[in-house]
Amino acid sequence: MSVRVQAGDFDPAEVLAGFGTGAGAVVTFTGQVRDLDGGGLLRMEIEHYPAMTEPAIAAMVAEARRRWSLSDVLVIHRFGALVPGERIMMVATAARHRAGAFAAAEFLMDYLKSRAPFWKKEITEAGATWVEGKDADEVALGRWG
Amino acid sequence: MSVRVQAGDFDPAEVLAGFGTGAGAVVTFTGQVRDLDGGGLLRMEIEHYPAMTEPAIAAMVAEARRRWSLSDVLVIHRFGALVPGERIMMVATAARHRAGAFAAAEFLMDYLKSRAPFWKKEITEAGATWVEGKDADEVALGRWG
Amino acid sequence: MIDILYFAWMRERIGLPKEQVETGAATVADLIDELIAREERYAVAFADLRAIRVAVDQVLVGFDAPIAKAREVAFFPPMTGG
Amino acid sequence: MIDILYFAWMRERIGLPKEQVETGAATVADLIDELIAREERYAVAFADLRAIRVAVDQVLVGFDAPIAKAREVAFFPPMTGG
Repeated sequence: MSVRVQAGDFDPAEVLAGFGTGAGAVVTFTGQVRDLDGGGLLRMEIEHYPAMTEPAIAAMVAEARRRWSLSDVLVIHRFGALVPGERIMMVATAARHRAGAFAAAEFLMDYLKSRAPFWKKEITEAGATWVEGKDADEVALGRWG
Repeated sequence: MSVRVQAGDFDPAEVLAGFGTGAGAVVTFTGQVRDLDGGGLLRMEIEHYPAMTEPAIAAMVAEARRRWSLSDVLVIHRFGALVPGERIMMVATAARHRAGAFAAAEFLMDYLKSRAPFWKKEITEAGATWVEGKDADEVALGRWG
Repeated sequence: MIDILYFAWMRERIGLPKEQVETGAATVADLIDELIAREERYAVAFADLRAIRVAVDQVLVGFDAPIAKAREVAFFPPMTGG
Repeated sequence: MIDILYFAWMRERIGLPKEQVETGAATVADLIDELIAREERYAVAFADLRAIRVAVDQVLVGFDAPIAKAREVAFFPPMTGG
């Protein structure tokens, strides 16, 4: 199990070296900074709550391990200023079969979206806007009971 | 869109270079040869139906693109003799949001499992056994209507 | 003339990966009946149709599919990809 | 003495990321009432509690959570990770 919260970029190949050895199924999710619909995103600034971030994510990972039999889990999340196209975060899960690996990765993403202490701000020429939590994200959480 | 059916191994970092540029969400699934529960798997031999394999997978990818808005899709599947730990196949999907990327990757996996013309044979000291299709795989297909 | 292909344990039971046959069969089911009538190994291989899948010209079909214009019929067990 | 932390637009509206306060508040809700009574900017920042989340000692809690033994209370808008 590995949780990393960092400002710098990461190399997926490097952080996944040796990940999921012996497992039948490995799922990864990578989140990337997407430009606004009409373009014009200069950068995204991600703020977090340092004392809480890693423990909160570790608790989510522990819950995922209780629900599914996982041989490996990795969560990396960046903070600071990122430009469009940059990687924001990655979740990786390894299990014997695909169902557990997929379910655990989706579970972790749903929790990271609205329960990990990160806040995103979008900076354009026109100014700065805090990204609002989506109702859809709360609905997504609901499916895990 | 890219579908590759090949005997040789592939480097995930290499095949994913430039994949999902501009997308918010990238999901990958990697299938690996897993040893038998009690150990002893010498190798897995994967047979396929060359004239049908790529068209069948391409049709699955086209159907996934009809159902979800995907900016990129990649399917790689190997055939031939593989030893435990080796990569068998990979599916990658890229979309604006995570829901579409996850759903499309799971859809493609479910179809590849029981509708792409591959057959696996497990070779041990004791002999060779054809892997049987699982009822659970047919059930998984059912959820896509 | 039609090409018949066999994969996985169908190939092993029939003893060859491919053969050409002269047939007037209208459907896959008719073709199977003709094959079963030919030799014991076909009867054995086609004993349980629930365990067999068929593709006509590389497309999965049911046993009632027509083959009058087909060039290639393939028989195999349920697929195990992924 | 208790540390109060603010993140995202809560931090911007309050005008600081952290402060120490002397309080006898029993719950988070009581603490918020005390803050609102202090200055207009607190009243503005805490105007709509539905848009605010709170963590006591780095654990998400409800507004009725006790803080008698807490060392750190953090206020912030709904999280947007991932």
